[in-house]
Amino acid sequence: MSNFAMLSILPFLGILFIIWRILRVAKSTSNRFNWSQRLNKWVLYIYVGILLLAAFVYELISANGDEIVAPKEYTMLKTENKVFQQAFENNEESKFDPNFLVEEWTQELEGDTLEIISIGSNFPTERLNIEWTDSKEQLVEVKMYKTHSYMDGINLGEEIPLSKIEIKDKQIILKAPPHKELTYYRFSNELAALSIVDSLDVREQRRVLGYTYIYLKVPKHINVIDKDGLQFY
Amino acid sequence: MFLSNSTLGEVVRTQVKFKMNAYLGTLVSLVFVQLLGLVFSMNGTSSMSTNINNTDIQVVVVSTDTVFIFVAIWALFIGNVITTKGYRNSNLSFVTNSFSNNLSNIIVLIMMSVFAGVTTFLSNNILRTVLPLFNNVDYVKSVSIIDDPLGSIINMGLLICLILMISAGGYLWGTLVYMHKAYMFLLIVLIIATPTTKTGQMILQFIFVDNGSLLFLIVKLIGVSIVLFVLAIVCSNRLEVRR
Amino acid sequence: MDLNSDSTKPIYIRIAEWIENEIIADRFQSDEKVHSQYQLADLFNINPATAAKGLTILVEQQILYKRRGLGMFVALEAKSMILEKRRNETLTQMAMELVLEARRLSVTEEELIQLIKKCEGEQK
Amino acid sequence: MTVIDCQNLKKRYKRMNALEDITFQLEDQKITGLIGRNGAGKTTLLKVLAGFIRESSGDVKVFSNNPYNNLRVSANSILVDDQMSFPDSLTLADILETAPDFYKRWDAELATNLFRYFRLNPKQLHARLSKGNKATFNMIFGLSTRCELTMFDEPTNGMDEAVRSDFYRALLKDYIAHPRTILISSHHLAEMEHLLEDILLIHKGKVVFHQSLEEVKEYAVALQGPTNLVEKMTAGKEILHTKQLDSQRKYVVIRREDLPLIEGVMIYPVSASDVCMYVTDDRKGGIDDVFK
Repeated sequence: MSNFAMLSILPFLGILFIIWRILRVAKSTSNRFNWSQRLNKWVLYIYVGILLLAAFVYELISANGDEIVAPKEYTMLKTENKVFQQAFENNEESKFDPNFLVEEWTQELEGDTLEIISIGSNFPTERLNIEWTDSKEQLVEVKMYKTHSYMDGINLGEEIPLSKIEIKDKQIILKAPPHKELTYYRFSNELAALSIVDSLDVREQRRVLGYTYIYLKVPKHINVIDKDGLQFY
Repeated sequence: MFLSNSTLGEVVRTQVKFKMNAYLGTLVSLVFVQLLGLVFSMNGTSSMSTNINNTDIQVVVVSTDTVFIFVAIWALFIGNVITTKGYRNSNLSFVTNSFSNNLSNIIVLIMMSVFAGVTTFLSNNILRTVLPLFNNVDYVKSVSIIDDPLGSIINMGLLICLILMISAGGYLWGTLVYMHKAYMFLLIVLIIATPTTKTGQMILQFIFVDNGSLLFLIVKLIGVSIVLFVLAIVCSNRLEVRR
Repeated sequence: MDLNSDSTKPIYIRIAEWIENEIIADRFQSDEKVHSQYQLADLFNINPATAAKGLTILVEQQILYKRRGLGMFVALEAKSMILEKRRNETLTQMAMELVLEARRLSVTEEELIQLIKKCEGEQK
Repeated sequence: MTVIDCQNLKKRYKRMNALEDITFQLEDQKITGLIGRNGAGKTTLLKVLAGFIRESSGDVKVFSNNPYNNLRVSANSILVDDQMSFPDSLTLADILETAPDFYKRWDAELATNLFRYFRLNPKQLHARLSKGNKATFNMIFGLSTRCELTMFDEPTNGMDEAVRSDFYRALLKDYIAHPRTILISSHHLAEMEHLLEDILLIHKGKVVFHQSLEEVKEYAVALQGPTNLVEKMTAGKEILHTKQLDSQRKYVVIRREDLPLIEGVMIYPVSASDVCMYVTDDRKGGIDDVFK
């Protein structure tokens, strides 16, 4: 702690010294120019005017997302995600929230093997679970779910592209969306430095990360090859 | 013989009016300091990133912190500079005594702190409007004054009190240095000692951390400011005003 | 205005002499108000207290008289009193100096009287 | 009424005593000259009276209050000196505008008229005035405050000849119109002698005398004549100053008293300025002794 404090104080002292010099120089130069009181007053009026105008203009600027202020709402979203994941892991399809359903279809397989392949990403971006059915047919039911993703009030669900699922003969190919970067700016009136512990908590609360879930219903006689280990077991 | 009787209140009021006028330049320097702080905070004060579905998401938070650091140093400087010889002597060309001089200085510092606190708080809005207009980045709707008026006022109050406390520290320091040059080193020792020693950390912890609410912190800051100002008054009452 | 630059005499005496001269020259008539100490101070660029002292001397010699709240006025017999005084004091003093100087220059009494007579004649 | 009352006033700095023992009283509405040599303690005395510095011991009262840190004294007195400074940000015009807030009897008309007469630039900053103009401005400021106790410390330093006589004239005119207690320190007694009513002469932190100007002028006489005659006349008397004019004649200044007229010895009056100089001179022979 002591070393860390020493290290953190040094740049501060540096800044202190630099600003100190700037203020000194500014003072001596302002003495040299006949910087009148009237000019001073105008600078201040204009500055305050700009500040107020900026506060007003900000209200008019359209922005992404709606700030969800209440932590309660985040808690609710988180619980919904959790409930879904638990049901997903336990293969309790009846408990799945229909709101999370993105796509569903049935596919007829030709052989009795099914290969699951994930491409486009080093790290699988989807979660997959298989329910074995007693059906003798060659039909595979595919359901894709997506849970809530919110970060600082933006509904990322709309911004983040979904994985693509292609089924070819004996293969299910999960194609991760192309790599993408999203940068958002958000503003805060608060002093983060003073309440650093608080704000980390607050920001953790404000983050709800969802996943793409793929639920397969596969007849028992079909052999599933899962090289990438996407499945929950 | 006719003697005009000036009460302390009257003298202090006149002096505050005079000093606010005379020190207008320091407020202009505040504007420049804030603008400098704004430039430095363009890249954000802190950021948080995560990855979902192969998409990197970064949220850059632009808070008032950077501007505040600049303003804090300004406050230290102003609290200090007001006690230096030039300012002292020019204050004493008009009716005054040591107490009224201190009192009016303190009131001026309070007024300047209020101005600095409010403008620091509002300065965030300049980035709010300028960044989206000129930068091609997405930004998130954030809490504005209208969304959370009470919180805004508390935050503003917090800024004001912090700035006031720092300027009070600068004022006490300046008064001590005016008494004896050796006190110059005291502050430097203090700056280094406070975060590195156990007691110093405990004091910092007591003031800044462990606060149930921001309001409680504000009360503490005001308390510390009062202590610093009283010390300055006590010290300078023993001081000859002009040498 | 300047007083005569005989700076060995104190200022207040010179002020008194100046007023006396004004009275002799009839610029102040009997029962006429003379300058106040402040007017004199302004006129001669001196401290009013010094001017007042000059006036006081004249009051003591009854050349001026005071009227409470109104100021100083020239006494009825002022002019003749001044002339009398000057004759007694100033002229005697000057004669004394003349005699001393004459002795120093080894001028005899005869010659001195001749000289005075000659001067009288020239003035006429 | 007594404006200033000092009893055994002492002021000690770290190593030296600036004021040893000052006792005097100043009545109101008089112009008093504070005379003394360099280092006599004039400035220190004025600063104590203005309340800028604190006395080390003794008793000092201005308007019956101890001036140090006293608002009443501060509101009714002003010390004009070359250390007067005003905020760098204010122009001369700004300063003149601010002053009436502090000094209730501020005479704005006098200030503006004098300001115009001396052709000062209202937009100029005080810190950047030339020495002479600064002195002029300070003087205008000091006069216009109309403070009951107005003190000037070497007010004419830096002023040119014309401004000096204008200053003394302005001071007198304003004093006549509004009598008040004025204390002027200077080492040029001769140039302001006509203004003064009293003289307070201090030397080495002590009051030498506090008398009216006329008394000072009659304080001493000078004798000049053959050395043996002059020495006989001044034997056993306090000699203030002596000077050997040539091998036969001597010039001696003694306290005034009735002296017999002696053939060959001239008796001269001694000007107030010379009296002050001789009285405060510890070396009776003056500078000539150095070159003996």
